[in-house]
Amino acid sequence: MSTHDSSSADDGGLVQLLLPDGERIADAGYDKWVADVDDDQLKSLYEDMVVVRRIDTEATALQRQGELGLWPPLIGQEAAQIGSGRTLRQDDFVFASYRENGVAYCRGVEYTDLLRVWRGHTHSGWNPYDINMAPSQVIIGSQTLHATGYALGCQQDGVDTVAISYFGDGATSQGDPNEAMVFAASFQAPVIFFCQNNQWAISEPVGLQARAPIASRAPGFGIPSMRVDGNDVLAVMAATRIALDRARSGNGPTYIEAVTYRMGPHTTSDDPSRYVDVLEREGWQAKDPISRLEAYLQSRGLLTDEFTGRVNATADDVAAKVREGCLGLEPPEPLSVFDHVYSEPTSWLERQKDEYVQYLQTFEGGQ
Amino acid sequence: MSTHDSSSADDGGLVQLLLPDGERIADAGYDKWVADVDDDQLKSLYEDMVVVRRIDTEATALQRQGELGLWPPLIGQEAAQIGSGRTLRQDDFVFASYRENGVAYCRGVEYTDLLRVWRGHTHSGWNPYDINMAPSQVIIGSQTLHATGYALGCQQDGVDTVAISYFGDGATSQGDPNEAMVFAASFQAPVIFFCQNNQWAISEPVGLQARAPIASRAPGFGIPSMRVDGNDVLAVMAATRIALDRARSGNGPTYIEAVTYRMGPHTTSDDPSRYVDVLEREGWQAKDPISRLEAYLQSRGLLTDEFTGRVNATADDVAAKVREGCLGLEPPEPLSVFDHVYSEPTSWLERQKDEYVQYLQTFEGGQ
Amino acid sequence: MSSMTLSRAINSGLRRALEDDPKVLLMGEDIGTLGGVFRVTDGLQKDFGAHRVMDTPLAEAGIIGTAVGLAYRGYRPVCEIQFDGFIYPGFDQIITQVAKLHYRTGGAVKMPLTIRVPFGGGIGAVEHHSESPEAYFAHTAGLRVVSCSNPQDAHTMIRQAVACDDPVMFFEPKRRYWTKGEVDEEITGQTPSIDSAAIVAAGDDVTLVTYGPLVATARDAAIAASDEGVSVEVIDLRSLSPIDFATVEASVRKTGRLVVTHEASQFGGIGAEIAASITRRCFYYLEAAPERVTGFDVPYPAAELEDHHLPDLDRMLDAVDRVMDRHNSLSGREG
Amino acid sequence: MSSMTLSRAINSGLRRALEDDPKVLLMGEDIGTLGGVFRVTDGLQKDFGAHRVMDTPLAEAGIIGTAVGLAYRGYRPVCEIQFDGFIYPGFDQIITQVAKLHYRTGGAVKMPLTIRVPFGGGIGAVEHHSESPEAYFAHTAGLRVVSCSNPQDAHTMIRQAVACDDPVMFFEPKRRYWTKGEVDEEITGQTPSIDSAAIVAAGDDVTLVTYGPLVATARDAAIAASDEGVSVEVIDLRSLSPIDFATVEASVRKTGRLVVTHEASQFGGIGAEIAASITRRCFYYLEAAPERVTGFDVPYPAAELEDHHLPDLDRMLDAVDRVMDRHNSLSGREG
Ligand SMILES: Cc1ncc(C[n+]2csc(CCOP(=O)(O)OP(=O)(O)O)c2C)c(N)n1
Ligand SMILES: Cc1ncc(C[n+]2csc(CCOP(=O)(O)OP(=O)(O)O)c2C)c(N)n1
Ligand SMILES: [Mg+2]
Ligand SMILES: [Mg+2]
Repeated sequence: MSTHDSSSADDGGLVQLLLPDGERIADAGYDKWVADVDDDQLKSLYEDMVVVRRIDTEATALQRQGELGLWPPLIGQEAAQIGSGRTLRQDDFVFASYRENGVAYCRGVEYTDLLRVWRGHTHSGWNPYDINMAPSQVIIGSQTLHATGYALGCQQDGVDTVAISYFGDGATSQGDPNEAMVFAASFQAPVIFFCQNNQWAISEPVGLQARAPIASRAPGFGIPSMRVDGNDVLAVMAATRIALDRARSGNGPTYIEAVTYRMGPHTTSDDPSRYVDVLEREGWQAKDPISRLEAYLQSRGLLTDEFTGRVNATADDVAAKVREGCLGLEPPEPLSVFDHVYSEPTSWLERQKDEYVQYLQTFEGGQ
Repeated sequence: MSTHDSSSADDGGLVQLLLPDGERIADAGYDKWVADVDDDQLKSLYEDMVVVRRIDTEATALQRQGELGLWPPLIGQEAAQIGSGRTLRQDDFVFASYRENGVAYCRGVEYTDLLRVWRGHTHSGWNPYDINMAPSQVIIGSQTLHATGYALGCQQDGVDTVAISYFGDGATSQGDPNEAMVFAASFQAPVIFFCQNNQWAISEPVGLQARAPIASRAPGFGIPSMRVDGNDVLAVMAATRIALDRARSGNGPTYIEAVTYRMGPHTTSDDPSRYVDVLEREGWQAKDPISRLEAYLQSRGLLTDEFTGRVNATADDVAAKVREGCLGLEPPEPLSVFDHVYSEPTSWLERQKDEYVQYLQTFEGGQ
Repeated sequence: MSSMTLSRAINSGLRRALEDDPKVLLMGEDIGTLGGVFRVTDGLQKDFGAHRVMDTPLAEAGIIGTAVGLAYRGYRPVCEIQFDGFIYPGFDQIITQVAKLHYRTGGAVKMPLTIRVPFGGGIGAVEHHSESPEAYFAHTAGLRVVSCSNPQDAHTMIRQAVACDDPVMFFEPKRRYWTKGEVDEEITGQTPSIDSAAIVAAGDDVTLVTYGPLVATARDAAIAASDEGVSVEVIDLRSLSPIDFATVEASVRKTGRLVVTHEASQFGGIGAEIAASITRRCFYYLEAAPERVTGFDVPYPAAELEDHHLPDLDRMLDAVDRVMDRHNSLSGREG
Repeated sequence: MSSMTLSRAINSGLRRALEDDPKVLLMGEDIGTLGGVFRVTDGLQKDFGAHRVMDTPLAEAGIIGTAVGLAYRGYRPVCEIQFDGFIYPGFDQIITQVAKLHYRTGGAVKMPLTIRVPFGGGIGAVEHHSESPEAYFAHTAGLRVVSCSNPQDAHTMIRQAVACDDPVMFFEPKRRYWTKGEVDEEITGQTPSIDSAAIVAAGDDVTLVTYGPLVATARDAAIAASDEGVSVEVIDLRSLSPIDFATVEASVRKTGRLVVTHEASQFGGIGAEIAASITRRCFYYLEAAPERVTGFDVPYPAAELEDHHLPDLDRMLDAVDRVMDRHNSLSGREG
């Protein structure tokens, strides 16, 4: 176990607790935040990562088979999502983008609820209050403000609930996440800005969005930040816990840049062969979050056949449920197109619906 | 002459060459950028500052007398505006907000052109290409992007022209200036972001917008920044020249925070007695940009009665011309309301105008 | 009942809303210490504290976006946009989030935001301070859009807006802020409902439909028309989305003639929707094509020109003459 | 002449524009290396370099705002907004700057931006990828708004848009990107002008007005109607601001009946303006009230529901029956 200290983010340095080869390195500032992570927890983190990757593969297959309209894979980002998602309390509230299926998994989402949006059945797979997670957000960066506002609400309520917002490296260029930092800093909102820097915004490399390390932006707004190895589940956990602790104890927002890599396409519609360098991708393959934890488990003698067998069986089981759930989803009712535009129907919309109902009736009894 | 070095902005330190009492202090990094400022130049900087303050007083009086609809005073910010405005080349292009009458003065604006907007005659007092300065911008922060785009154009044209954008402390909270930094950094555009931190955005103190010094924001975007005493005309000149030099030599954008104070109301419509602490204002009074330079001139034996007499006479003369010009402005023609919506009139608008002409004719010869 | 200005009536409505529901929060630029540039929130921060009447950083997307988060958390934020022309930086949050979140979540998440917008011209202001952007929002499903024209409505409607579970764009006719009127602050509840129109002058020959700042002008026009023997019924829409078409329809069936007037530009404005909808609903009752008297299709002009842009009494009367087929500015021309 | 898809026709139009004028620049997200998510800019960065075909940071206000600065400097930026629903973060720059700068500066500063927006639904996409926001822009003085419906127009119009000294919102019917047609790339100049409408099917009984993605559907509807003995004239507006009302008016004077159809929501949409303007211009020629067949006044629904939102051939025919007073879905009901 080598020793290493990584307190400041501004030099572009990276908090790491697990090296790509699985070696656990000590870090004076961060170790204590994961001191409680025992063998069982390590194994369960591993299981979660394997399962969400398996869900991802299954969903991609479903899309290829025409059962989903689209799917945004998270492969490569399991540690960033599970490491942070697992540290949250049930009452914390998540405002994510569209790629955080791993986080949703940690929130206890139903498998079928993960798919409704991508099968085209709804704009929100779940009731946000059931799992304290907002629906996927397509407008890049928008949700950072929502998290900040939610956090202000928690502050006003006098509770130690925290809001966390997930967004990508590309999102950092938008106005909203910058305004969110201004508001969060100004009101010392208990919010965490969790940026998964997966190196790409569709075809655009992170260098087009940011000339300095992304984590270095926050301090200029008066927000402390950390830059962590996003493929290192322990480092991500530690950083998120630091941020949660700061927020819960009334010390305001924190910004985390989790440096990771999007191993797959942007979505199933994307063709990364047009822009991704194979060598770059291979380089990141060697830093894979799952194999890294696997190596560490191995080094601790925890990677037994029995254990991996059980994990894979669980993953297969989940995948089967995902598929089954997907195929069993009931399409929405035609007239539900008019529902929930307002909390109560308006005269105008009722009339519109009414005329449409009349119209649909002309097809019955075969006009 | 005491010595002082202020290379880094991030500590919240302030570049100063002239102390409030008029003492000239040496600064290893900045002195050379104003080494050419001889007695004549010092005197002419002084004259400009006195003149623009006098214009301001006259315009405020005109507003009080009902001759202008509104006026945004710059009093207190003369050094920030003259110090930077005077360093620009004629081909550089300025994108300012509404308060930069001092900068416009440096650009050689006609006095009457300063007033047209505020008399309600037009939305742009001047043809931007006549003085290479965009019309006043009311949408807070918007012009930072225009400056960045203009700078990209200069870069593409292969010329060493620079675009400079002026904006306030309040503007830093808006999305646009943050996006402008992203774009400027990404393309290394020859642009200067010149923030006049005058401590107030109408009634809101700068602390509501920014928890860290404003100048510390830019480095996180990969843009070098300086924090200068905005009431010190020499420090402002030096900083602006550093930024211009960097831009002209292809080394990209610079961010300058000029720390100054809005001594007057936000505009003539504003009532700062509702929110400004008198003591705070008095504290800043002691750091006044004009009296500071006056003291320095005095210490160098340049503040002769003959000189001040001449300056005051010039200021009075300009003020008289401003007044005369204002009163002599011809109101716009009624039908000009339809002009220049498009580069060529559209059928729709022609018809609308036509009907309005018919309508106006019903009043002639008494219907 | 007490006599107060429209601005004061909103102030008192907001005060009641803050008193009635601890989840109500006010947010905006300069609304606290200063009490707003129009003093609409005067004294509220002092009485309710900086947590409930929040001066925010200068960023409209930030204001609306954080209000969305607060609404997620069960709050009822009332956001002030300082002037009409400054709403656009917050447009994305309004259109893609505020308007859609209830629908997006199948009704699970409520967005009871009220977005207050002092709007309209006629005050001699500089650029971006005199706009009438209501049509953008009226075209956006999921938003309610209302505008008040008198102190009583201002008071009642702001309270109804804050109490409404839907997002409400609340357009305040800034040039009428200092209009005085009697206000009953004890009125509570939902009558008249926030989305009902009001007949503010009865008439038989022409229906003149308007809202917000031009209601007063339209009433004057009706008086002037009656001097010339034309009986004009003036309808204050109050709600621009949805529109109380039943009231307008009943009036037009009676009068057979419709004039719509608003400050906003004509092309694609609210007037077009009213003309189109009423033509459909009253086709066989119409004696003349509906006329529109609106701001021209130009960017809002400089203050010295605004009188040549804004509809006024004379232009309204000219349109009344047109639908009455009396001598008017277009007599002798076709269509 | 060669046969190509609509997407390819725009690509070739952009190529010509880049060749013809060194001041033309393309800007947008993923338009360079990737060639755009719809491949509309495929190959252009390779051929013209990263300075003329610029991948920009992910920020729409940034794209439009820097394009404004470039226009100040004499450039003619062509901005791509990746999908309709992502235009709103750039809305402020479009409304308060792009649309107004020419007017603001008394004509001194030209804003020859082209803002390309793939728009409309019918492609089974997720939220924010199927919208029709054109009415917002059409209501904004200072902007031109156009939409193409076929490869030849796509090619000609994009070149005209880029050459136009005014800002042009260029709406591309994304579900028709793969429609093929003959394109003459040698056509230059301004005929037909970018703001003229085209009669794409002649008829005598009903005028059916549309644009963009629904032109093809409307043509099919005309064919289906003719099978039932109703002769429908289909007008492709091409320009939504200004609208070529002379062409529509002439048609309605002939047919006496108007149906307007678009994907955008009805309330306050383009259809309202057309109904209102044509009612005024053709009042004594109208046999029936103009009808509108549009997307409903709901946020764009989930993909599985879009067929219950978008106008289709049957809904168009139903409206044709209504204006013809033939048996239709509303027979027996009033108004
Ligand atoms: C406002 C807006 N503009 C553009 C898009 C199109 N778009 C979808 S995802 C994406 C890239 C996002 O990159 P990043 O923020 O890094 O997140 P990642 O996809 O890598 O998780 C873009 C440009 C969008 N969804 N919203
Ligand atoms: C988008 C927008 N929002 C709000 C306003 C109203 N407003 C005008 S000036 C101002 C304060 C600006 O403060 P700052 O940027 O510090 O500039 P200063 O006036 O101090 O020069 C505000 C809020 C505006 N003009 N534009
Ligand atoms: Mg990314
Ligand atoms: Mg300020």
